[in-house]
Amino acid sequence: MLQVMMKKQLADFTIDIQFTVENNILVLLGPSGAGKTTILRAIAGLLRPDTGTIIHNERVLFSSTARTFVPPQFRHVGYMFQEFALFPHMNVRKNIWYGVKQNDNKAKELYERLLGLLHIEHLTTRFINRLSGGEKQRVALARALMAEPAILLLDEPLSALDSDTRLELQAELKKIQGIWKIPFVLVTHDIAEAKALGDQFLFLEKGRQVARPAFRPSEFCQCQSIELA
Amino acid sequence: MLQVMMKKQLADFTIDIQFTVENNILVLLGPSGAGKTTILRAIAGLLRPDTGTIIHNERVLFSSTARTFVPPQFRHVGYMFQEFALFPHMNVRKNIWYGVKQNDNKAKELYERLLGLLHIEHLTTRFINRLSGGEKQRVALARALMAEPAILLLDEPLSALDSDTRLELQAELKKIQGIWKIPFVLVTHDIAEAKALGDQFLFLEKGRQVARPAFRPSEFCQCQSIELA
Amino acid sequence: MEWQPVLLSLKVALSSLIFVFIFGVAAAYSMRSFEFPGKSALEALFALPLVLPPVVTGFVLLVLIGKQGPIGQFLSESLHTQIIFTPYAAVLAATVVAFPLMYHSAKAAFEGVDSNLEDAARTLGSGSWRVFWTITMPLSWSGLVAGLVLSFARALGEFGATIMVAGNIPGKTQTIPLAIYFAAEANDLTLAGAYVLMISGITFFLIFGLNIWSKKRCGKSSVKGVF
Amino acid sequence: MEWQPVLLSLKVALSSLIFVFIFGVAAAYSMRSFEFPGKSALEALFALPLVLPPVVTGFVLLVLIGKQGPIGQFLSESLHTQIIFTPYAAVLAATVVAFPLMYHSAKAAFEGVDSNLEDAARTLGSGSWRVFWTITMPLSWSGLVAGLVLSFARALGEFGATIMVAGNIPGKTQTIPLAIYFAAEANDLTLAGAYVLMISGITFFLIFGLNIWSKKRCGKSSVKGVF
Amino acid sequence: GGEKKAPPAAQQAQTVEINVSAAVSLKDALAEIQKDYQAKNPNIKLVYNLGASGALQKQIEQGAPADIFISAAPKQMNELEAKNLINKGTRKNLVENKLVVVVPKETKLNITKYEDLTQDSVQKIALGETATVPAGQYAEQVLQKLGLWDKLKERAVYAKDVRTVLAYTETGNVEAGIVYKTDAISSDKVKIAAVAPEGSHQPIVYPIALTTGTKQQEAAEAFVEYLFSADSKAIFEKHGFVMGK
Ligand SMILES: Nc1ncnc2c1ncn2[C@@H]1O[C@H](COP(=O)(O)OP(=O)(O)OP(=O)(O)O)[C@@H](O)[C@H]1O
Ligand SMILES: Nc1ncnc2c1ncn2[C@@H]1O[C@H](COP(=O)(O)OP(=O)(O)OP(=O)(O)O)[C@@H](O)[C@H]1O
Ligand SMILES: [Mg+2]
Ligand SMILES: [Mg+2]
Repeated sequence: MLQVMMKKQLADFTIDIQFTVENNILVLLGPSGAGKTTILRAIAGLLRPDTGTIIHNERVLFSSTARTFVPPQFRHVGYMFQEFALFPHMNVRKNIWYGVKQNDNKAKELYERLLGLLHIEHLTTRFINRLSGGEKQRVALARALMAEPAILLLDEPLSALDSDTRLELQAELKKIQGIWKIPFVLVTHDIAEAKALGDQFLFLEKGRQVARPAFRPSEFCQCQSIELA
Repeated sequence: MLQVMMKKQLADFTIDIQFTVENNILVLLGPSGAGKTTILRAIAGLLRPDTGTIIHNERVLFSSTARTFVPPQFRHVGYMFQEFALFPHMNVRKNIWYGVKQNDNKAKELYERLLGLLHIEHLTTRFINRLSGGEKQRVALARALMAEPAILLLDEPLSALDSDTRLELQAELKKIQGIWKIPFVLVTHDIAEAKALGDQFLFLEKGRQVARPAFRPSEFCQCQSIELA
Repeated sequence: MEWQPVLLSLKVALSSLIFVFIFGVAAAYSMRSFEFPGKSALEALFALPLVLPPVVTGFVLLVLIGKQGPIGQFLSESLHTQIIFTPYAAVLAATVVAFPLMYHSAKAAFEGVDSNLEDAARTLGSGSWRVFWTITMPLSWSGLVAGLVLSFARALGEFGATIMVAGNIPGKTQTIPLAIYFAAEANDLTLAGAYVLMISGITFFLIFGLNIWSKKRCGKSSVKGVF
Repeated sequence: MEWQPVLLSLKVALSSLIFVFIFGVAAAYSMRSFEFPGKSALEALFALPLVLPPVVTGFVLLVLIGKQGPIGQFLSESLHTQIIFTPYAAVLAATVVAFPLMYHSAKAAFEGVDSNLEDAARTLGSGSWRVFWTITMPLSWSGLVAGLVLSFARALGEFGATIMVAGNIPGKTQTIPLAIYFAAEANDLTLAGAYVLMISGITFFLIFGLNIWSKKRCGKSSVKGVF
Repeated sequence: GGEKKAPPAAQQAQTVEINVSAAVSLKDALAEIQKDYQAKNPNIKLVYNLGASGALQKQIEQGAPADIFISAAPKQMNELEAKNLINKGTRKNLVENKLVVVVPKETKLNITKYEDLTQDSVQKIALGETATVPAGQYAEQVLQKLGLWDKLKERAVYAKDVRTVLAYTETGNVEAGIVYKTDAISSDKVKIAAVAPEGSHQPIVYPIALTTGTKQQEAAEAFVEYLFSADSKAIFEKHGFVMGK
């Protein structure tokens, strides 16, 4: 269980949010610039909220009153960056293994499984600058999963993938969550994806939770009668 | 009109493609790693095909037989990179203006219009590293449009945007194409977007055109009954 | 203590800095863009002034720009002038010894520039020249500044080669290091100390100024964000 | 020509390179991570050995490690040893003069590292130490190599400070630059020339080797792709 | 000084090292003498530290190990004496040198005496820095004595050491230079055009003395004595020096 309560002053507005994620999937939704990435960074320990607390299974990761700040490397957070942040001086294999603590059989199995799942078996010796955008995204996802985290943060993890792969991976993520039973926080702009993955939803606008999003019906209707010329 | 005929050996397969874009919008579709970005780079002049020709309105941009290679700066191509490639040492305003040749009233009007359209008025003096992912994408789009190109290449231009903004911008892109009447080549993974924007479609798989994509019906069905908890 | 060596030193160091910057950056940029046989040899040649004792560099320059040297003869025949034993020779000496510092710093800096950004600039209509000035240079700025600091310091402190080709003509070619050397040799340690303080002061001033300036710059565009 | 100065020079330059690398990188990295009053002053101090004539640096070192100097006294009292007029003094001198080159190169190199990648490594469980070794260092490699080249060249060519603290004792503390000086002073220009060729040869060898090595490395992970 | 004597037993068994700090211009002569002397005294090891006299002086002032100091001019020796760092009683003049005018070997100018330097065709003359380089000081004395100083001052290029004067002359960048005879002999790209008249300058002497810090008093004295022997004299004279009185 992850409890987040934080305030953080940004350039244009203040993030002021409070939520609890049970051991399931929370989907963060909201327009571009609403503060989604900022919230993930705060949970990962890459930035300090101005005030608030972040608690994971009774362990205080951050508390402004108790002056607690657990540095990122001790938080056991798997964080997939929106812009991947893959290590350009390592090949795909090394990138994926970077966060693994114990190089045991279990890790090897997981590695093989992820390679297959993400269709990146043929890329293991490639360097990052020679991957396509979607390939990078899948490698970044593999890296975050391989660390076997206690909390998983995914910032638009499937945005650069074609719909087939996307659907496949949505199912896989759901399955993995079912096995690991840890809190996932996931950002996406795709309503269908949110629907498919989310157990809880949090709509964000200018740093604050909004009760119900003002979705325009248009986007849902359009899909119905797809027929490509 | 843009005519492309090219072969290029890649790590895992060879791109072998041939297509013509009238002054309208061609949508490139295909799984991750199919060669979409590579094709755009070839049109922009950032890589040389092994063989083939690229011709724009009778002007030969590339020809392997005639040994013609027009360098990118003379191609008048507006290219929005998949990973943005915004200049980190300039603010948003400078980035957007970078490709403008004539700083006249027309340019100023277009600039103001794009700022409004893309909702980035408040960001003009921000540096790139202080933008959110979607903000970067919108700035990159503005930069490519501001250059008033003769060909526009957009590599997943709206992938990081929320659906509202996305729909709005799809309409705007369509409108702009209608005014400029130049060839657009657009990459997207979103079928609805392809449908909304495309005049022509090209399905790519491992570097080759495939007649008809094997779309799974699932993705279209799902949208119909959206109801978020 | 006299002010003349201080002024002369500053003049010489700054003038040579201009040349060092131009040649160092140009050389590093060309070496980045072109592959040719003998490239490594040329690179090694560029490092030589650093490894050779300055007196040897000075001697080589003396032979080149001296009365009978190829450059010296060219100058005296075509321009009826000579630079040996003049402050110009001091500028030349400082330029040659500081060059490797700028070259290697600039080379490393250019290597770090993301070529995607240069590509992006090219698609936006910039020719190589504009790409260089607006993208490559600013993005390698911290490396170039390091090169400039090192070069300036080296030029300011240059002694061995300078004294060889510029001579030590008080009031005409005596720079601070020469003044220090002669004061020390004459056992006037107070005077030598004064000049040492002077030259250290200039260095402090330079680095302070640079730090303040680059902090201002970073305030605007810090690569690390503010969080 | 004798081989002893060549061997000694290599030994001294390589040993000092180790110290220069450790101290230079450590200093640059700490300066990057911490803000404190007097930081600019410390930075300026780090540039001083470059700007001061080596003889002055040598004199300062002489005073420090001489019999009456604080370091000299400490060494003779606690360890019953002295480093003045020994090859260790030459290593010390080379380290001090080459340090600024490494420091400034490393500093610029570290500034160029994308802090997002360091953040990513941290979320993957790496402590500062591992982040430094696996991310920061490799990513600033080209700048660090430039610093190493410059430092090695400078250490190899070091003369003024060395002769002051290590003396010029043939067979014991005579490095190549000292041998050059010594041969030139004795008017044996052939011998001096031979040593100059020798030291140039070492430089060529170094830069050649480095280029070949880094080409191999780039073949694997070129930042520019192959297209 | 309160020097500690090494235990006698150790002294006999071990070879004795004598540290000699000497002006670099004595290099060749001292190297030959070293060979002879060590052959004759196998338990003695001579360690030379060769450098500019001023640098050697500073090293001795800072307590660098040296048993014997040979300076290229009295000045450095005087200063050490004033600081009580050399043993006054042991100070002697080892060798003498002469001051000569050198010209490039292929020169077209006709210079045979110091006065010829005033010819208009002599545009530049190299000499050592008059305040610091002994050869420069002596050159100034000679020129003043001969009444040429005021005329030649304008043409002077001051070098930081004699080697540089030679380099300027060898490369033809000056028409003439003033150096020691021993230096002139060792270079084959210059020739001696004139020798300073007897008495036109103070004698150019190389003083020698034991330092007060020496721990090898006896061995060092024995070596100094050998330097004044006929064997050594022959070697010094071969290299252009004149033996002191
Ligand atoms: N710089 C490079 N060097 C070598 N191979 C590369 C390079 N960039 C991409 N590739 C390979 O070329 C193929 C096509 O890549 P491309 O970037 O064109 O794919 P894409 O269709 O744009 O995919 P995505 O939707 O994931 O962006 C892929 O197999 C990829 O691994
Ligand atoms: N490094 C930074 N420094 C200052 N402000 C920033 C920085 N990064 C983002 N911001 C601002 O903070 C706000 C929230 O940014 P954040 O990255 O959290 O948005 P987001 O919800 O992830 O948006 P997107 O969907 O576009 O990625 C935005 O207004 C943005 O401009
Ligand atoms: Mg974001
Ligand atoms: Mg792509």
